[in-house]
Amino acid sequence: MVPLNWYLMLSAAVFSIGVFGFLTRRNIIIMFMSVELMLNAVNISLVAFSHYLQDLRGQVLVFFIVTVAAAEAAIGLAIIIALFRNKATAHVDDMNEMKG
Amino acid sequence: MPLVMPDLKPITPEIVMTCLALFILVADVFIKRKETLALLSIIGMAAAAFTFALPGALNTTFGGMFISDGYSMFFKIVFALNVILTILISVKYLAVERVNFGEYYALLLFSTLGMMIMASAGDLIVLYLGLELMALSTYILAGFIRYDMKSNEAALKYFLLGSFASAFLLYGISLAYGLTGTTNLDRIAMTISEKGLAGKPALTLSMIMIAVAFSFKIAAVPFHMWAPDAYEGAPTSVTAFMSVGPKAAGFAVIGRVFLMAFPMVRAEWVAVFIPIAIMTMAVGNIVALSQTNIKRMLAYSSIAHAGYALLGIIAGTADGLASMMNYMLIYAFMNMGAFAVIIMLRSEGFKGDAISDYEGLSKTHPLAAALMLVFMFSLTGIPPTAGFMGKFYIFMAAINAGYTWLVIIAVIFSAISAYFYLRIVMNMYMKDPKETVTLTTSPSMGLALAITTVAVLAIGVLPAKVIYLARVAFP
Amino acid sequence: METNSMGFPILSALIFLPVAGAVLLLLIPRSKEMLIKAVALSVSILAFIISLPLFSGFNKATHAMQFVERQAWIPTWNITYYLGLDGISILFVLLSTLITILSILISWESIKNKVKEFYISVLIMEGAMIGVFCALDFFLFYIFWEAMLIPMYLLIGVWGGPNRVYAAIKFFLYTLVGSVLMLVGIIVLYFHAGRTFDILDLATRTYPYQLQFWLFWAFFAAFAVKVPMFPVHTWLPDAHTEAPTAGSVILAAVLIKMGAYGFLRFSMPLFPEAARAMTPAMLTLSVIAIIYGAVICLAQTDLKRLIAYSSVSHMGFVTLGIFALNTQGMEGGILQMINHGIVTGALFLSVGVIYDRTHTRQIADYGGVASVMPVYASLFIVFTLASIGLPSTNGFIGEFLILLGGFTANQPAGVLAATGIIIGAGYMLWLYQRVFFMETNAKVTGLADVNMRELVTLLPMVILVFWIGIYPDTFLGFMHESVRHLIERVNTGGAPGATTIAKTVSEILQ
Amino acid sequence: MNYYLLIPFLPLAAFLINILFGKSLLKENAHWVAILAVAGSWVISVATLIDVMGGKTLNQDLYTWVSSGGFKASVGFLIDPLTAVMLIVVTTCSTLIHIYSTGYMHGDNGYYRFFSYLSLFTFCMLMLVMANNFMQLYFGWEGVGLCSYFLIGYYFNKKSASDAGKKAFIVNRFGDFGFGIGIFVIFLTFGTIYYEPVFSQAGAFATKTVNFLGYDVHLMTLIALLLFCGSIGKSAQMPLHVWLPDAMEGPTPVSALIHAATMVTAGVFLVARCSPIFSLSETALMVVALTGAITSLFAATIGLVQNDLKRIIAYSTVSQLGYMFLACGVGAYTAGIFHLYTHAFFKALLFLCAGSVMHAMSGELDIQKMGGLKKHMPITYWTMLIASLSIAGVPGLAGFFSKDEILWMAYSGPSPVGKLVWLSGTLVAFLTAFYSFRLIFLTFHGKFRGTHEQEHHLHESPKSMTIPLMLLCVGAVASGWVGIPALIGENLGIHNYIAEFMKPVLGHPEGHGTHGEEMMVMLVSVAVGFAGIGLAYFMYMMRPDLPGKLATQFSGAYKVLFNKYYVDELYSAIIVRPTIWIARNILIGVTDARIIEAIVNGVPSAIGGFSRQLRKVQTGFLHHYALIMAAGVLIVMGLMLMRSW
Repeated sequence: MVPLNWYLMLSAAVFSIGVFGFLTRRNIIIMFMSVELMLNAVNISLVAFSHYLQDLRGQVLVFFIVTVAAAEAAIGLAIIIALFRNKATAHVDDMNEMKG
Repeated sequence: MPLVMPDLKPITPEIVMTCLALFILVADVFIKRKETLALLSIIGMAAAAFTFALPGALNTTFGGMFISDGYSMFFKIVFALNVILTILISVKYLAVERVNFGEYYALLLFSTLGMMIMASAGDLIVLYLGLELMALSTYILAGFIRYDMKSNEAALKYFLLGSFASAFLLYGISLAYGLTGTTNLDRIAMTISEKGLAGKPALTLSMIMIAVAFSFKIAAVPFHMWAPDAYEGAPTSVTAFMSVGPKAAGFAVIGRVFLMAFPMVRAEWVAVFIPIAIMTMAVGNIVALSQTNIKRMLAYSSIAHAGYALLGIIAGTADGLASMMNYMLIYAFMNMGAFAVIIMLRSEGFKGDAISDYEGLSKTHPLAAALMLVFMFSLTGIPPTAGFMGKFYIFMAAINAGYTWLVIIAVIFSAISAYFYLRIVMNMYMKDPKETVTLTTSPSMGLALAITTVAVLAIGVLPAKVIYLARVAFP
Repeated sequence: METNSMGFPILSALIFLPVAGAVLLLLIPRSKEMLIKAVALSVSILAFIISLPLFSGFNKATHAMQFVERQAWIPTWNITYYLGLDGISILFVLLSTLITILSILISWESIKNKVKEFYISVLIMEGAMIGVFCALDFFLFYIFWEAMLIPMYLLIGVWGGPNRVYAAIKFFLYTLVGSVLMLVGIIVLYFHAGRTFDILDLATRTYPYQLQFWLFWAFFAAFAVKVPMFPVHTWLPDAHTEAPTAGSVILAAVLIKMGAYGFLRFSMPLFPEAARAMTPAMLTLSVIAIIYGAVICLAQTDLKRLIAYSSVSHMGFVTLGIFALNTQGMEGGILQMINHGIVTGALFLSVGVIYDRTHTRQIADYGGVASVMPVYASLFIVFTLASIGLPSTNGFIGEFLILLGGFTANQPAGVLAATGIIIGAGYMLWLYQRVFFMETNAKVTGLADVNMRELVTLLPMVILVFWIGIYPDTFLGFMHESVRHLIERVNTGGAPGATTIAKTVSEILQ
Repeated sequence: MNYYLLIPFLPLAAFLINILFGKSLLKENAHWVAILAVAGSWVISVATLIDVMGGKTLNQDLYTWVSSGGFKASVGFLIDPLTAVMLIVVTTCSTLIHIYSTGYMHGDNGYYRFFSYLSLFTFCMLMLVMANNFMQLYFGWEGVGLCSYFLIGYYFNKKSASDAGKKAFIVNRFGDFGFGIGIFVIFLTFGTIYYEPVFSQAGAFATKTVNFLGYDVHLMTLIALLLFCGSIGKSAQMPLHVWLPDAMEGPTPVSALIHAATMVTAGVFLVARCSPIFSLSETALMVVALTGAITSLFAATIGLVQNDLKRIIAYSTVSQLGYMFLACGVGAYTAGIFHLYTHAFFKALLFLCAGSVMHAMSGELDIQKMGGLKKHMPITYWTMLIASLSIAGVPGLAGFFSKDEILWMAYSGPSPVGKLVWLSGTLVAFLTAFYSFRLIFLTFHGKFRGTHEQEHHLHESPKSMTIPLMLLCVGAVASGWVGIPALIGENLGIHNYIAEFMKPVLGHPEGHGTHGEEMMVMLVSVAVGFAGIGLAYFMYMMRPDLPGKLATQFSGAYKVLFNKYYVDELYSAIIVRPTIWIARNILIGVTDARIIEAIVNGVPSAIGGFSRQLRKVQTGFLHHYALIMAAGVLIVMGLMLMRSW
C-alpha cells in the first residue's frame, strides 16, 4: 500500500513544476499547459486524500476540476487564436502594449 | 434510500437565471435588433431579482452546499444592480465599438449566475464552480472586441493569471479537504475546533492558498497586477462590470469562507489580510496619482477601494461584514456612474479615455461634468455623497474592533486619493476645452446615470435604509 | 420632532433655504444671467431676514441650547439630526447670512463666466456654513464641515486668479488631511462614550487623560488648519490671493472662524484637562502667529496677500483669547472672531471694488487713490483703523479684552502679543499710505468712485464696525452665560484635583 | 451739572456734520459749524471752571461701554480742578486756532475736511481730559493720536507729510503699548479701572511687590513707569520724541493746536492725573524727572542750530515738555500743570506767528533766507517778540512765573535729584532764551535775504489771523499772574490762585527752602534768561559772521546737532530696516518658502515621484506579473511561518 505522503509529495512536486513552468516559459501555450499541469497535480492529491479518508467527496471534485479544465482550455485557446490573428505571435514578450 | 428531491425554493433565482441566459443565447439567432435582447435580459434579471425574496427562499439546501440567507441575498441584489446597469450603459456602446453581438448579454448573465452561486456557496466545491463560471465568462467579455489588440491582451493576461490563481485555490481546497475530511464550510469549522487543528502549518498553508486566490479575484496587492491592464484593455462597459461584479463576489466568498469556515484561526488569517490591506490601499492610491488614462486610474482606484473594504473583513465582527457589504453596494453605484460618463465620451473616432480629454468639459457639457463631479467626490469620500457613508461605516467597524491605527493609515490614504479624483474635476472645471467633444447619449444611458446619481446622493444624505438592510442581513 | 420655542424649525429653514435656492437656480436657463443673480440675491436676503428672529428671540440668561431641533436620522448608529444655537454660535450664523448677501452683491459684475454655477456654489456654501454652526450632533457637524469643502474648492478653482488651480488643491488637501484625522477622533470618541454623537451628552462625561490627549491633538489637526494657526497657515495666502472677491470674503469672514469655533465647541468642553495642559503650547503658537503674521505683512507686495497674512495675525489673537481660559479672554476671542469677520470681510470687499477697476493686486501699481476716489478712501480708512484696533472701532474691544485675558493667563504671552498691535499699525498704515496717499499713480487716474451697489455692500460693515466699537454690549451680552458655563466646564471638568491655571482675577498677585 | 456732557459732544456733532455734508453743502463755510461748536464748548468750560471754583465736582457715568466678566468700563466724566484747568486750556487754544485757520486755510480744496478733523481732535482731547476711567482715557489717547495722523498727513499727496503722519501714529503706538499693559496691571491689582477706587486704594498696595515677567518689581513703580511709557510716546519725550519735529509737515494751525498746546500735554496730564500712584514710588518720580531733564537739554541743544522756523519751535516744545515732566518728577505737579497752562498760550502764539510769517513768505521756512520782516509785519513781529520774551522767562510775563516755580520746586523739593535737575533746568533756560532770540533776530531784523519776488510779496496777515495772535498774546502775558509765587505775591496782594485751586487734586509739595534761596533761584533764572538774549543779540546782530565761523570751527559738534544726534537714522537702523529685512528674507524667504512650503509641496511631490517609480513595476509583461504573484505567495507564507515561531 503506497502511504499517503508519497502521493502528497508527488502532487506537490508536480504542482511546483507547473508553477515553475508558468513562471519561466515565454510561450503562451506552454504557460497554459503548465497551469493544466498544476490542476492535475491537485487532482492527484485529491484522489489520494479521498482514498485515504474513504470518502468520495474528493473524487467528485476531481471530476468537476477536469470538466472545468476542459472548459478553460477551450476558452484559453480561443483567446490565444484571436490574439494570434491580430499579432501573429504567441510570445508573451510581445504582449506589453499596456503598461505603467 | 429513496430519491429525495432537494428543496429547490432557495435556488430558484439561479434556475431562473440559467434559463434566461440560455434563452438569450438561443434568441440571439432569431432577433436582429440587439436592443431587444438587452431589454429581454433586463426584464429577465428583474424577474430573477423578484424571486430572491420569495417565501421559503431563505434556508440551506442540497445538504448544506447551497445557503440562501440575508448575506447572500444582499450580494445578489448588488449583482443584479450591477448587471442591469452594465446592460443599460453598454447598449449604445456596443454599436459604437461595432461588436454588437447577442452573446455579450448571455455572457453577462452567465457571469452574474456564477457570482450568485459563489455568494450562496456553502461548500468549497460549489464555490469553486461558481467562481470558475464567473471567471470564464468574464475572460471572454474582457476580450470581446476581437479586432482590438488591447482587448485581446487584456483577456489573455486576465485568463492566464486567473487560471494560475484558481490552481492555487484548488490546491488550498485539496489541503483543507485532506485535513478536515470535508469540503462543507460548517463541518470544516467543527472539525478544526474538535481536532484542535488551529496551529497546524498545513491548515495555515491551505488558508494562505485560499486567501491568495481570493485576493487575486478582488485585485488586492500583490495579486493585482492583472487589474490595470485588464481594466484598460477591456471594453469600458465590461470594465465597469468587472470592477464591481467579481470584486463583490470575491468579498462575498472571503466573508463566507473565512468567517464561517475558519473562525477559530481568525488571528492567523487576519495577520495575512492586514499587510495585504495596507499594501492594497498604498499601491492603489499612490500609483493612481501618476496615471494619464482615466480607465487605468479607475482601475487603481478600484484596487484602493478593495483595500478599504478589506478593513471590514479584518474587523471580523458582524458590523465589519455589514459595512463591507454596504461598501460594495455604494461602490457599485459610484463606479457604474463614473464609467457611464466615460462611455458617454466615447464617440466615433474619439477614444475619450485619456484624462486630458476631460479638459473644459464643464463648458461644453455642463451636465455631464456635474455628474462626473458628484461621482468623483463620492469616490473621494466627501460627506454629502454615498462614498463617505460607506467609508464611515467601514472605519467605524474597524475602530470598534480595535484597529484604530489601521484606520488612521486608511484615512491618510483616502486623503491622498483626493488628489487624483480632484485632478479630473480640475481638468473639467478649471481648464479650457481643447476641442469640442460630442457625447453619445441614449435613453438607456440616461436612465443608468439617473439611477446612479440619485442613489449616490440619496444614500449620501439618507443612508439609514441601506445600512439597516446590510446590518439586518446578520442574525 | 421636538420643535423649539419658535414652533417654526428656523435653523433647518436657514440651512436648507439657500440649498433650495441653489436647486432653483439649476432650473433657470443659463442665458438669463440677470434672473439668476436676482434669485440668488433674494434667496440670501430672505435667509438674512429669517435669521433676524434669532437675534431678537434669543434668551441671553441661559447657556442652554436654543432653537433646538432634533430628529432621528440614522437609527442604527444612533445619529440624530440635532440642531441648536447658544451664545457662542448665534453670532456666527448672523455673520454668515450677512456676508453671503454682501458677497453676492460684490460679485454682481465681476463674475462673467459660469455665472449659474457660481451662485449655486455660493448658496450651497451658505447652507453648509450655517449647518456647521448649528450642528450639535458630531456626525452632522462633520458632514457640514466637509460639505463646505466642495463649493469653496470650486469657488477658488474655477473663478480664481492665474494660479487658482494650485491654490484650490492646496486648500482642499490641507483641510481634508486635517479633518480626516478628526473623523478618526470622532469615531473613537463615539465608541468610548457608548455609541453617541450628541455633543452635549459627550461634554458632560469625563475621559481618561491619555485619551483626551490624543483626541485633543486629532481635533487640533483639523481646527488648527482652519484657524489657521502658525505652522499650517500657508494655504491661506494662496487661497485668498487666488480666490475671487466673493470667495475670499466668505473664506475670510466665516470659514476661518470654524476652526476657532471648533476649539470652543469641541476641544475645550470635551477634553478639559488636555485643553488646560495644552494651553502653554497653544499660547506660544498664538503669539508666534500674531508676530509672524504681522511682521510678514511688512514685506508683502500683493494687496490681498497682505490682508490674508493680517488675518493669520488676527486669528492668532483669537486663539490667544480662547486659550487664555478666562472670561475676558474668551469673550474677547469670540467677539474678535466676529470683528475679524466684519473687518477682513470688508477689506476684501474693498479690494474687490478696486480690483474690478484696475485688475491688478500689486501695491506698487497704486498710489494717490484718495484724491481720485475720496469716498472709497474714507471707507477704507474706517476698515484700516478697525483692523489695527483703534478705540471706538470693533477691533479695539476685541483686542483689548484678549490682551487683558492673555495677560492675566500668561504674562509673557500677553506682553509679546501686545507688540502685535504696534506692528499691526505699522503694516496697515504703510499699506494705506502706499495705496491712497502720495502722488496719483498713472494706472489709477480717472477711476470712478464707489457706485451705489458697492456703497450698499460696504455700508453695513461700517455700521457694524462702529456699533460694536461704541456699544459692544449688544453682542457681548449673548456670550456671557455660555462663556461662563464653558469656562466652568474647562476649569473644573475632569479630575477635581487638577490645578487650574486660570485663577480668579484678584488672587493672582497676592 | 449734566450740561457738561455738551462740552465733548458739540465738537463731535460738528465733526459729523462737516464730514458728512461738508463736501456737498458747506464747502466754503464749513468753518462756521466747527467754530460755533468749539466756542460753545469754551463757554461751557468757563462755566464749569466757575462751578468747580465754587467747590462742585462731578463723577458721572454716561453708559456702560464694555463689560465682560469682572471687567467693566464705561463712558464717564470726572470734573475736578485738574479737568477744569485742562478744559480751559484746550477749548481756548482750540477756539483761537479755529478762527486763525479760517484765514490760514482759505482756498484749500480740502477745507471742510480740515475743519472736521479739527473738531474730531477737540472731541477726542476733551474726552481724554474728562475721562473718569482708564479705558476712556485710552480712547481719547488713541483718538488724538488718530487725529494727529490725519492732520499731519493732511497734504497727503506729499510723501513727506504722509510719512510723518504714519511715523507719528506708530511711535505713539509704541507708547500706547506700555500704557495698555499698565492698564492691565491696574486691573489685575485693583480689579477695576475707574480712577476713584484705584487712587483711593493705591495706598494699600504701596509696599507690595509683584512678579512681572519673572522679575519681582515694586508694584506702584511698575504701574507708574508703564503709564509713563504712554506719556513718553504722546508727549514726545526722550526715546520716542522723533515724531514731533517731523509732525511739522502738517499745516501750522495743526502744529499750534496739537503739537504745542493740547495733545502733547496729554502726557503731562496723565502723570498729573495719576499723581497718587506716582507719588507712592520714589524711583518712578526720579525716572520722570530725569527723563524730563535729559529731554529738555537734548532738544534745546538741537534747537540751537536748526534753520527751519517751525522745527526750532517744535524742538522748543519738546524741551518745554521736558520741563513739565521735570516739575512732575520732583513732585510739583501743580507747577507742571501751571507751566503747561502758560506754555499752551505762548507756544501756540509762536507757532501761529510762524504760520503768518510762512504765509507772507509764500511757504518759505528757512530763516537764513529771511530777515528784516519787522517793517513788513509789525503785528506778527510784536506778538512773536512778546511770546519769545515770555518763553525766555523775562519777569512779568507768563513764562517767567511758571518756569521759575518749577526751578524753585526742583531746587527746594525733597527729591534726591532735585539739585541736579535744577541745574540742567537753568542751563536749558539759558539755551531757550538764546535760540528763541536767534530766531527773532534772524527772521525780523537785519536785511532781507530772500528772493526779490518774495520781498515785494511780503504783507501783514489778514485780520482773521492777527486777531487770534493778539488774543493769545494777552494770554501769554496775563496767564502767568494767576500763579504768582508767594514771594512776590504777598506784597502785590495777589495770592497763588492756581496752587490753592489745584490742592485738592494734586496736593501741595512740601518744599523746605528759605525765602532767601527762593529769591536766589529767581534771580539766577532771570540772569540766565537775559544772558541768553544778550548772547543771541551779540552773535546775530553785532557779529553776524560769528555763527558761520563757530560752525566751521566745531564742525563735528555742529553736524551732530544739526542732524538731531542721528536719532532717526539710529532707529531706522535698529528697528525699522531689520524688521523689514527679517520679514523679507527670513520669514518669506526661509520659513514660509523653504521650511513650511517645502513640507507642504514636498510631501505631495515625493508621493508623486514615488508613484512614478511604482508605476514602472507594472511592466506589461505577463511573466513579470506571474513572478510578482508567486513572490507574493512566498512572502505571505514566510510571514506566517515567521509568525508561528
